[in-house]
Amino acid sequence: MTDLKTQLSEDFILRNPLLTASGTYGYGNEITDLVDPELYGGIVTKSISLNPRIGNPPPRIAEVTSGMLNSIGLANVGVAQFLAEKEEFLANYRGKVIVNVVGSDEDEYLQVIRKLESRQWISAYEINVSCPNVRQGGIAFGQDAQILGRLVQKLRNETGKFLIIKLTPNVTDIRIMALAAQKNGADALSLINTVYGSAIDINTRRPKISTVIGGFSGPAIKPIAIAQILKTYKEVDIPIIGIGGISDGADVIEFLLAGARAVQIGTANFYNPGVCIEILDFIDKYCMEKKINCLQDLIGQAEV
Amino acid sequence: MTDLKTQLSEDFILRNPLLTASGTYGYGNEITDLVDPELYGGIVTKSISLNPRIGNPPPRIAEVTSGMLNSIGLANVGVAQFLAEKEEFLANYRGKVIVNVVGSDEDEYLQVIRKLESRQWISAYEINVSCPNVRQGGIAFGQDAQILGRLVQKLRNETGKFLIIKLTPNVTDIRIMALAAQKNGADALSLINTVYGSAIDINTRRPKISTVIGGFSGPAIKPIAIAQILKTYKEVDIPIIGIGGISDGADVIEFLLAGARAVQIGTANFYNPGVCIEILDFIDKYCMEKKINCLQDLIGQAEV
Amino acid sequence: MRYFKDTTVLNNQMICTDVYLLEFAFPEISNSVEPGQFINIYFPGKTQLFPRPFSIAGVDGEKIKILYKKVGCLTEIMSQWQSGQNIRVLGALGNQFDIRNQQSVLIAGGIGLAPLLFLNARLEKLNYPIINFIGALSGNQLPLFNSMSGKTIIATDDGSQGYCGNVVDCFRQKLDSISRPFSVYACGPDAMLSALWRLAREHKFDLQLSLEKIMACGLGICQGCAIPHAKPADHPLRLVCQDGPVFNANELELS
Amino acid sequence: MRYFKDTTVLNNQMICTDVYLLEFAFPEISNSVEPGQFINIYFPGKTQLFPRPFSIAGVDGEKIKILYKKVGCLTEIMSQWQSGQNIRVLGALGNQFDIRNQQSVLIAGGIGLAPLLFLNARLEKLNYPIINFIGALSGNQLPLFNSMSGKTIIATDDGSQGYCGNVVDCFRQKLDSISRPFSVYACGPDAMLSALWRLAREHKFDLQLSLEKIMACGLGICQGCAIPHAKPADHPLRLVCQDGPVFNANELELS
Ligand SMILES: Cc1cc2nc3c(=O)[nH]c(=O)nc-3n(C[C@H](O)[C@H](O)[C@H](O)COP(=O)(O)OP(=O)(O)OC[C@H]3O[C@@H](n4cnc5c(N)ncnc54)[C@H](O)[C@@H]3O)c2cc1C
Ligand SMILES: Cc1cc2nc3c(=O)[nH]c(=O)nc-3n(C[C@H](O)[C@H](O)[C@H](O)COP(=O)(O)OP(=O)(O)OC[C@H]3O[C@@H](n4cnc5c(N)ncnc54)[C@H](O)[C@@H]3O)c2cc1C
Ligand SMILES: Cc1cc2nc3c(=O)[nH]c(=O)nc-3n(C[C@H](O)[C@H](O)[C@H](O)COP(=O)(O)O)c2cc1C
Ligand SMILES: Cc1cc2nc3c(=O)[nH]c(=O)nc-3n(C[C@H](O)[C@H](O)[C@H](O)COP(=O)(O)O)c2cc1C
Ligand code: FES
Ligand code: FES
Repeated sequence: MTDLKTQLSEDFILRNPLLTASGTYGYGNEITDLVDPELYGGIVTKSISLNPRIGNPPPRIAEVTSGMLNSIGLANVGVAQFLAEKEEFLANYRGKVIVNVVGSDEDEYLQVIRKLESRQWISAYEINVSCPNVRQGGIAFGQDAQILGRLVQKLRNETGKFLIIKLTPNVTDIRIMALAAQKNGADALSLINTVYGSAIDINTRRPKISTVIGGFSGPAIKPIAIAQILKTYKEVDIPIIGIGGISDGADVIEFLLAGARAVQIGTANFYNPGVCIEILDFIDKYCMEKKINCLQDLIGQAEV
Repeated sequence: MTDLKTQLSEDFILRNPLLTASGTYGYGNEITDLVDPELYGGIVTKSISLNPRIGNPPPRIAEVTSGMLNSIGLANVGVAQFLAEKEEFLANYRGKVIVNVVGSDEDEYLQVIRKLESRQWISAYEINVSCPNVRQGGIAFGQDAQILGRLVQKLRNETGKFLIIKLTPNVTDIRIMALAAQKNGADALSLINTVYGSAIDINTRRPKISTVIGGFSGPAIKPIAIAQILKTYKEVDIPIIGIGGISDGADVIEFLLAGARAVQIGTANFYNPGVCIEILDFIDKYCMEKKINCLQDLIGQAEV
Repeated sequence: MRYFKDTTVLNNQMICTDVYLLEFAFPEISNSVEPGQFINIYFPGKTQLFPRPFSIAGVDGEKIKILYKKVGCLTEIMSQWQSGQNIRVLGALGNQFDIRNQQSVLIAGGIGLAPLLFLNARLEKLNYPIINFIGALSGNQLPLFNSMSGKTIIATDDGSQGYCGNVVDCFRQKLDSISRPFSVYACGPDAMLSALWRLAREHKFDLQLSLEKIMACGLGICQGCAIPHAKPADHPLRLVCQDGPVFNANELELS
Repeated sequence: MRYFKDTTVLNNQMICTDVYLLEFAFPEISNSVEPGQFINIYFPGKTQLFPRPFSIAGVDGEKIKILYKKVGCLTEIMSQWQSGQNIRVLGALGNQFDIRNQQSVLIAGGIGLAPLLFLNARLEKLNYPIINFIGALSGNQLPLFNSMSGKTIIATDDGSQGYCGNVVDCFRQKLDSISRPFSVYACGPDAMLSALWRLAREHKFDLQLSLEKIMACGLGICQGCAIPHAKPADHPLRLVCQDGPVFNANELELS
């Protein structure tokens, strides 16, 4: 068996590079009857906000060629209920627990983190900066380097935990965002979040999701994710967690070669509940065949 | 038969909304034995530069899930040879001839246009602004509103022909680019050009195209195109030509509903040489069934 | 319990135009599934990603039966399956009809018949009368209804069999003649369910509806199948795949 | 002339492990195609977009024959085709081997045999000797070679039949014993073609190579299959689908 451990920092070591992507695996304990969550290196929770959010009206998902659109709208139970209901399960989880945090202004992010900070079972925060910033006229935190930098700095002052910033691909140059996050103290970057997408039903003339434009995910976006990771990997010193369209073990290897130290499985959890075990199998066979002893020999090793 | 005419300006009327997308149909006369170019409303040529360009080294195409990557690198014969070899065919073409123009600096664009301006058979220029601007440190013209605005202004001063600006989706907010083009005199907008994408071969560890990151096209990018068009349509007064992932008649209707007055067929020309005739068939049946007499009743009619 | 497994098609036959009956072994659940529950079918390939949900139309020993209509790309592929075809399924999913100890009225619109076939077979074991209202476009679009217990009333849009018109109108006309108390269990197109929902409010009868919504997971993890609850203060959000697909009419707001 | 048409599979049979012979009617081109030319096969579905190019391995009346190897997703699908299957094809594409009036040496590596089978059949009609060098991984990977005219020499990587080693080495060893002048026509993996190219430069023999490159269109419109020309000043860029797939060794730079 290949050693699948992957080190993102001195203290932050995953037993394997597979994480669940936020919003695609609930809070971690919803499908334990079907998939053993211990197969994953860690769980990234759904985005948690200060207060409960209902999310957007239906329809909020649609299938498109090799992908899906969603406008779930960060529906979640809010930080208090999250702790009340999920702490027991997550505190006993043996992989890493990464809580994804979202807010409509800086203050909301900080308040959520303050409520979580004392919990030892939380290893890291992943900050979702794709949410429109209400104080800044709706520009997402992740689309303006200055706004992003300031948010990261404030979060950094607030926490000693491993701090991951999850970037949106919907920008002219993701490297500028990546550098702003790094400069202000981020420990790692997750990329990518969903791509802006839309679809219209030609019979009803209605948009297929109620918000008209939503988040596009699934195999179709993989080339976009790989491009963004390759670009960013050359510019930053902090580790990258790769996300976007992963559906099998070959995809995971591709992300590692592009420079990701860990990856997240999103939409694939929906269309293949067996995806995690299949990926682990594939990686094992691939590494045996190629005589690769540890993931380090793959990460960033694309000959670009 | 439904009237398929579509009017982009008082003088610029297409007999039907289907155009070939630049770089996916040669200069128009390469496959006349297989596809009657008169089926199209017009032909958009390959990007023409001042001097011939060889393009990038191989490999320069790769298949990805529901799409392709290309790094052709604007290979073309240059404006002089273009006129020498293609004028006869294009001057006799009964649809609209739209010449796509590219340059590495403002001057190159202007020079190409000066060489074309006297030709009556050219109805319009489509300006490809996705090329890195050598004078501005490689930022593409289409990624900076000021640089774009100035280019459009200069082009506008140079030509009385219909001036179409083809926008790249690889920006934070395409509306800002669209408005810059409109303000400086563009007659129409084409969107979208290809999306940044990349893929790595997990056996050779080599990128699947030589430039590592290339242009991503095909059905996978359709939701991105629709989202960008919906956004832009609300902001601008000039017509939009929709491009991105069209593979059948239903896709064309979707683009029209989103706000496109015409569309371009790109990658589909490769994987289905019968695409144009199939689309025309579909539109006819769809319009009959829905009792739609003219395309005007579809354009921008999505209930968003 | 939910199981994700590979199994093989035992039988897949056309019942009437575009409607097929699929049977496969799924012993892990065949003894415990309840009417109203559904299963997901998973497809290889990356073009259409979502698994497709289908109501359980019946069980027979270790076998699960699905009655499905060819409406799009993946049901088209299903219609071509031969015995022996490997398939991936997950189930049982969702809640179930809440079977009441009183007279039952089953109202099916089109392929909405599927879960009601299974329900009918269960109700047979109770000793209360059953009335089945079966709506279809046409008389040749009535699969398997003759195996149902109780009294069956047919309504067809084209009048080629039974009542001429939609099944809700047909039911409405008989409504006064049905002795109370009774419970209505219904499944069918949205418009039919809305019409019934309004009728139930007006005529105050007990109504359970099996809903359909596009699902990405069927497991309660994507939140994609959410619908608003009639009393949002109590239940801000209900998931059709998990809290449903069967809802009591008073949980819903379908006007 | 090029034709894009729907036709049906007449025959599709396994010849040896993973290698299949496909036959379909294509009367528009069957009389005019030349060895070296290829056809595109188009597939429905949107996951893998590019049509797949295959050399013409032979003609028989109105029929075109394709010899193909199962290497990936779409050749896997092809291998399951039954007689009667509808398929979309486009051809004939590309240039042809330039048949010289002298002794011919055909060198095939693996499935590179396909165009050489057709060439061999044509050369048979000329009155010059033919020598066929056929390379394969193993003796059970040698499809249809026994139908070839002339003298045939086998080379297998595992030594299970004929010369043990690669087919270029095998040819090199016989090179001096082949009476000059002769022309070599070759098709096979890139490494084999490069080795032959170097050999031709060293030993000065006439060599034509049939190349493979990923193609998006096969029609000369995408510019995706471009390769550099040995003399870039004359021909900055050659398209394998249009200027090839057959190139004279001195047009190429394969070192
Ligand atoms: C709980 C539930 C139970 C169902 N039971 C049955 C049944 O017993 N028999 C039957 O014939 N049909 C049933 N359906 C509907 C069935 O799932 C769709 O007909 C099927 O998914 C269509 O797939 P397609 O690829 O052929 O069609 P497509 O062309 O993809 O879509 C056609 C229509 O099918 C529906 N649909 C598509 N994908 C999904 C999805 N992932 N989830 C839900 N609906 C979708 C949409 O309304 C869509 O407009 C049920 C749906 C649900 C939600
Ligand atoms: C001019 C020409 C003639 C050919 N003749 C034959 C032949 O006679 N018999 C035969 O078995 N094979 C032939 N090939 C190769 C054949 O096209 C590939 O094996 C086939 O496309 C693989 O498709 P796939 O989906 O099964 O494999 P995939 O899994 O998609 O790819 C496997 C490999 O096939 C090649 N390939 C894939 N797509 C293309 C494409 N669009 N164009 C070219 N190559 C591709 C690539 O090298 C790729 O790595 C020829 C190729 C060319 C260019
Ligand atoms: C239904 C759905 C819900 C999502 N919810 C969240 C979320 O709450 N927070 C977040 O940061 N990302 C969210 N995402 C984005 C994913 O975490 C991931 O970045 C994206 O889907 C790309 O990965 P994939 O292609 O593997 O799905 C969501 C994605 C989907 C499909
Ligand atoms: C092989 C290839 C070459 C292209 N060359 C050009 C070009 O020269 N100029 C240009 O403006 N766009 C070029 N494009 C972009 C297309 O015109 C179109 O904008 C893009 O492919 C999206 O449409 P599609 O998904 O229908 O292909 C090219 C695209 C492809 C696939
Ligand atoms: S379908 Fe995913 S939560 Fe219901
Ligand atoms: S494959 Fe398109 S030009 Fe050769």
